Amino acid sequence: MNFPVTVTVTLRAGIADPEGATIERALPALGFDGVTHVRAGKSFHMMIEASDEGAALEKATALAQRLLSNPVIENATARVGDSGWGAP
Amino acid sequence: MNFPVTVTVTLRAGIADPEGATIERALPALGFDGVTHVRAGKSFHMMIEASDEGAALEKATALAQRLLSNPVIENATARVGDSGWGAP
Amino acid sequence: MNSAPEPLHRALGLTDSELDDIRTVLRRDPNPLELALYGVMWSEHCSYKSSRIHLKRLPTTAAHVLVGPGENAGVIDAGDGIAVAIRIESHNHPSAIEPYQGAATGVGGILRDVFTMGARPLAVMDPLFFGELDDARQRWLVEGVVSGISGYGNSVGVPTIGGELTFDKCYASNPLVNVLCAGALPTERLVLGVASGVGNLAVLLGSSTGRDGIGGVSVLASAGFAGEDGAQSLDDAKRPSVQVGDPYEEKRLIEACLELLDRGLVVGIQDLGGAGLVCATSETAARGGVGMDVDVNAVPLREEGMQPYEIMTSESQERMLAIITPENWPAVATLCAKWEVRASIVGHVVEPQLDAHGRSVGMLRVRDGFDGEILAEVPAASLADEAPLYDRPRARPASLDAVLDDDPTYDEPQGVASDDLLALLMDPAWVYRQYDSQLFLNTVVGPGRDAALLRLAGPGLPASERGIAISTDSNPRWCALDPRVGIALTIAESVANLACVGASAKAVVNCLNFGNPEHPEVMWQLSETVDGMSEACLALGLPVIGGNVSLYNESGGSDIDPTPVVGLLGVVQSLVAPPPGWAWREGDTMVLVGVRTARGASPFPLGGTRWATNRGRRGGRIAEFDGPSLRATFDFVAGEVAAVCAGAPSDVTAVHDVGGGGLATAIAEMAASNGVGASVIELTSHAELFSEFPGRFVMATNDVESFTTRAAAAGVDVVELGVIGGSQLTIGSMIELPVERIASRRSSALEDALASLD
Amino acid sequence: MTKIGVVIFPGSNCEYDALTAMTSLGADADFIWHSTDTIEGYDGIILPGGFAHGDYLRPGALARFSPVMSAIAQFAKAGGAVLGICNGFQVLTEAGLLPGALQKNRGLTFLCQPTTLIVASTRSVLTRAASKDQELSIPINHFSGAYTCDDATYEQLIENDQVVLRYKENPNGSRDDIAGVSNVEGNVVGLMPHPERAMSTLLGSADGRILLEGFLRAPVSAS
Ligand SMILES: Nc1ncnc2c1ncn2[C@@H]1O[C@H](COP(=O)(O)OP(=O)(O)O)[C@@H](O)[C@H]1O
Ligand SMILES: [Mg+2]
Repeated sequence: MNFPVTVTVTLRAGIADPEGATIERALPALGFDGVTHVRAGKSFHMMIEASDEGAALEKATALAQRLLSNPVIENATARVGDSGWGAP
Repeated sequence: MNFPVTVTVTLRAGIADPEGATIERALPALGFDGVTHVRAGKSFHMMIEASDEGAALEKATALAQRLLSNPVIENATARVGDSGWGAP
Repeated sequence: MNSAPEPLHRALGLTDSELDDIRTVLRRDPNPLELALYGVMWSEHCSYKSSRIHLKRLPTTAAHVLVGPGENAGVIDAGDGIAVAIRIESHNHPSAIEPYQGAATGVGGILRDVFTMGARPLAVMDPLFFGELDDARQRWLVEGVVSGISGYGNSVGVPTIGGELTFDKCYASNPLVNVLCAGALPTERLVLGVASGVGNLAVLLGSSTGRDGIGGVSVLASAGFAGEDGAQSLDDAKRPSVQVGDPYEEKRLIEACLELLDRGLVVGIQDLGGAGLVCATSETAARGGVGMDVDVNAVPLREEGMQPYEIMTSESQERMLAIITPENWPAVATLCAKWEVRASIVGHVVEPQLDAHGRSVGMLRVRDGFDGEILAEVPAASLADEAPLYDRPRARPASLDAVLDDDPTYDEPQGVASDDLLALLMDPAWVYRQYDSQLFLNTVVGPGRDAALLRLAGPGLPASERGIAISTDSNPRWCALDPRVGIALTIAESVANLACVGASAKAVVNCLNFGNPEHPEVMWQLSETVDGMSEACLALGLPVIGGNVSLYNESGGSDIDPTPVVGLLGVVQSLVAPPPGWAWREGDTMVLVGVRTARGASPFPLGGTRWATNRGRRGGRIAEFDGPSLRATFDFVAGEVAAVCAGAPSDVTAVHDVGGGGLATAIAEMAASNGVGASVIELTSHAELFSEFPGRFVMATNDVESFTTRAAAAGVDVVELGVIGGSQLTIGSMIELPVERIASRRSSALEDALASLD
Repeated sequence: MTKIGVVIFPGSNCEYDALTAMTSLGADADFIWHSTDTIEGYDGIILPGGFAHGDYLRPGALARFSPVMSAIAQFAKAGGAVLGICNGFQVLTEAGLLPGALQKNRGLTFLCQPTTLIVASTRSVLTRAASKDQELSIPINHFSGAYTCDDATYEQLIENDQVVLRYKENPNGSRDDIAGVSNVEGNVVGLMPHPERAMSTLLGSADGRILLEGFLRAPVSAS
């Protein structure tokens, strides 16, 4: 079976996030007030072949941690489901 | 009140995704089989001040579409919640 | 949507008379697929149907020209067994809606034009034009375009060594993104995009094909030509025709193609650009006088359910078409596999047919399987070369005389010259810092000076001590006032830039960015531009070896100012030491070299200058083009600098041409470059400070007597301007500024403007 | 003659420049394709700049899985001299052969410009011919060049004298102005600036020679 999987990669706490900071600085000038703690990350979506949801999640987690993120600076979490991606 | 919001920016259907395609091509050599339709996108997390959840979502959606994406090639969706980001 | 359905040919951009022409060629009605092929190939973009009759007037030959206009890139013999290929193109419309990808795919496209010729791309330049930066959308465009060029060019591994950066309100809705590429090859490896040899194979290399850039022809989907799955929805028709670039694919494609050429495995090769597969197959077949069968099923696709018209016209990036003999296929396949480049046989070269008059005609046949049904069958040359040519009406703008008479040269009072000078200074470093300008270890003079100067060296080239210099230039302010003289002076300025690094000009490429050709004023501008370019090239002994035309740069009925951009290529015979550059030394003498006064209405015309534009004055007259005196000056300066590059002893210690912003700006830029000031004689007026007519140079020498003697022998005027030294820049009683203030204003101007908040 | 191998990943683009620089110093240098899984007969290995695998995902993220990387890890373990320049540095950190990571520049733009470096340590194979605190003019050319590591790693770096080069003026937000680091033994070095672009005054600077000449010297076994 094929399961849709979404992986989110975020910077570890304490690692500087210049992209998030730059967006946050630009917001008031564009008319967006009251937006704070902006952080930038990456998102991946894929279809994973596995016997069941649990196996798909396991495979996705391994992939997220071994390849899709650099543990020195990033965290990665995998979830089965679309999370805003829509169908492939 | 402050609401945690997650924005996911993805390429629109039919738009070429060289990053996703390159990752997908590399996977078998790394020992990951059965992974297809890999697509790469961006994810942002922020705290939004608003009177209620609906207002927060509205603000986030406007921000996602006006600033965080170019609607000509990208879709942006906003959700209230952490979606893998953890606490700020 | 409710009105009577538009006939299909019109929806595809073909006029009724063009449909008649197609019927005459085919001797029958075209089917919808055939109409789609003509629709894209006979578009203005692919066929140059409005400009071609004018472009014919350009001088294109010289002994060193190996390939002139008409091929993918022009090529000159640069000596020592090395040929240089060069080409410029626009990517204006795509960049206006998706600046990053628009600019990125512009770079990708121009590189393919150059390595198609067998040349390794060695340099990119990017002339850019935007609206004023006080508008947030313009800042978004600038940041997107620059990061697109940076993102693609740096990754693909070709240095970007210069360009142009112009802000003017006429570009607010029509930003211009032009890209130039130059490459080099061993002269004997030159290849052309020709299919020959019946039985040979057409191999598609590179990316898979998606529905990228199908824009115009997507009407076929809604016109009920969706085949079985009539499910092609409106959504598809509205699909953005945005292409995404993949520099990683292009890098592998370059290496694979150059290796194929090195090993002699291809007969001909052609890039897939605008109009995709139909363009590449019909052009190669037409050039070879042969036919070509294309199997649409053999084309690797990225998306499901693609229709033949989509496969044939898709503008998916990073693809090439190689013509090879069947015996070489295994070797080609192995080589491509090594570079991880996909290779598929999509076409067969076939015998031309005899038409009703007994003439041999190569047919392009689109088939459903090589032995399958013929979906389209048209003469290849009718697509590639036989689009109708139009001599569209031309008219000099009625308002032009009034504009010319509104001359700022005589404005009074004129304000504080020091403030005017500061307002003219802007270092584009924020742009070119984002570009890898040094790859291949060739860059002797990078972006930010007059012309870029490279060692003529690269992987696979014979050893040489030579250098090449490239400069891109444009002056829409001049061209708006007088397109004919404006372009001539622009070329002069470009040759002056080359002279500053010791190079003599060898060839010109041009990109003609204009408004709507259906406006007679625009066609007049274009025609005048071609004449002015011809006159300047003849006077300066330069061939035009390539170009590109971008029309319909208009919005809301108003056209951009005529913006012809030229790229000049020059050669330095011996490059063992860097040219003097801008940085001068304490105690040296500053001289003005070249015509001190322009011929024409006023000795120092201010019409079309940046100084005048800064104060909202867009009228007036510009200088005249005086070929012989310009040529003498350029030869003299280039010779003086070339001596330095060759390592000969010289008293010349600095050089810079007088360009945008005039004499005062040139002097200020030199002072700012190393923080050393100068004291300059009294200049008489704002006009003398800020007039821009080219053919003048600010130079520094440590032996003014000897320098003046040499100049006199060459028949070139020299005026002593003053003495170099100190931390102030003083120009008579008009300008008095600390050099530090000049330098900081110049270096921060662009970033300040980009950071401004509405 | 010293034999140097320059690794090519698909997407590398400074390989010719690295090769040219090494041969101009008298080395016998050739290319090693990334799918090679053994390296023999080399005195030193260079991972050049560029965009291996397009820098997709993260710079170096895909390249570290190339077969050649296990061979390089063994070569390094045996004391072989390994130098990663720019993208090569990024690959070495992703592969765990050097500590830390390279993040996007502070200003979020690519930067190609001259920089002044200060030699912080001379016990690496790259800096052994330089003197401590010597200033070198060497250009940078990168988007992700801000060196990052956690505090524990940073303390280790300092304690073991692993910071080999610092920027005089920090261009990219690098932690502690770090431009280059080595492993504990000093035989594996990575730096973001491009010494191979600073081989001749015709091109602006010849200071890169000081570093690359040092690298060419027969490998010393670091203490
Ligand atoms: N878009 C750009 N990309 C790269 N370099 C640029 C760009 N715009 C300007 N430059 C560089 O800045 C310098 C100044 O350009 P310009 O003002 O056009 O000079 P000039 O007036 O002498 O022609 C040139 O070296 C040019 O190559
Ligand atoms: Mg110029």
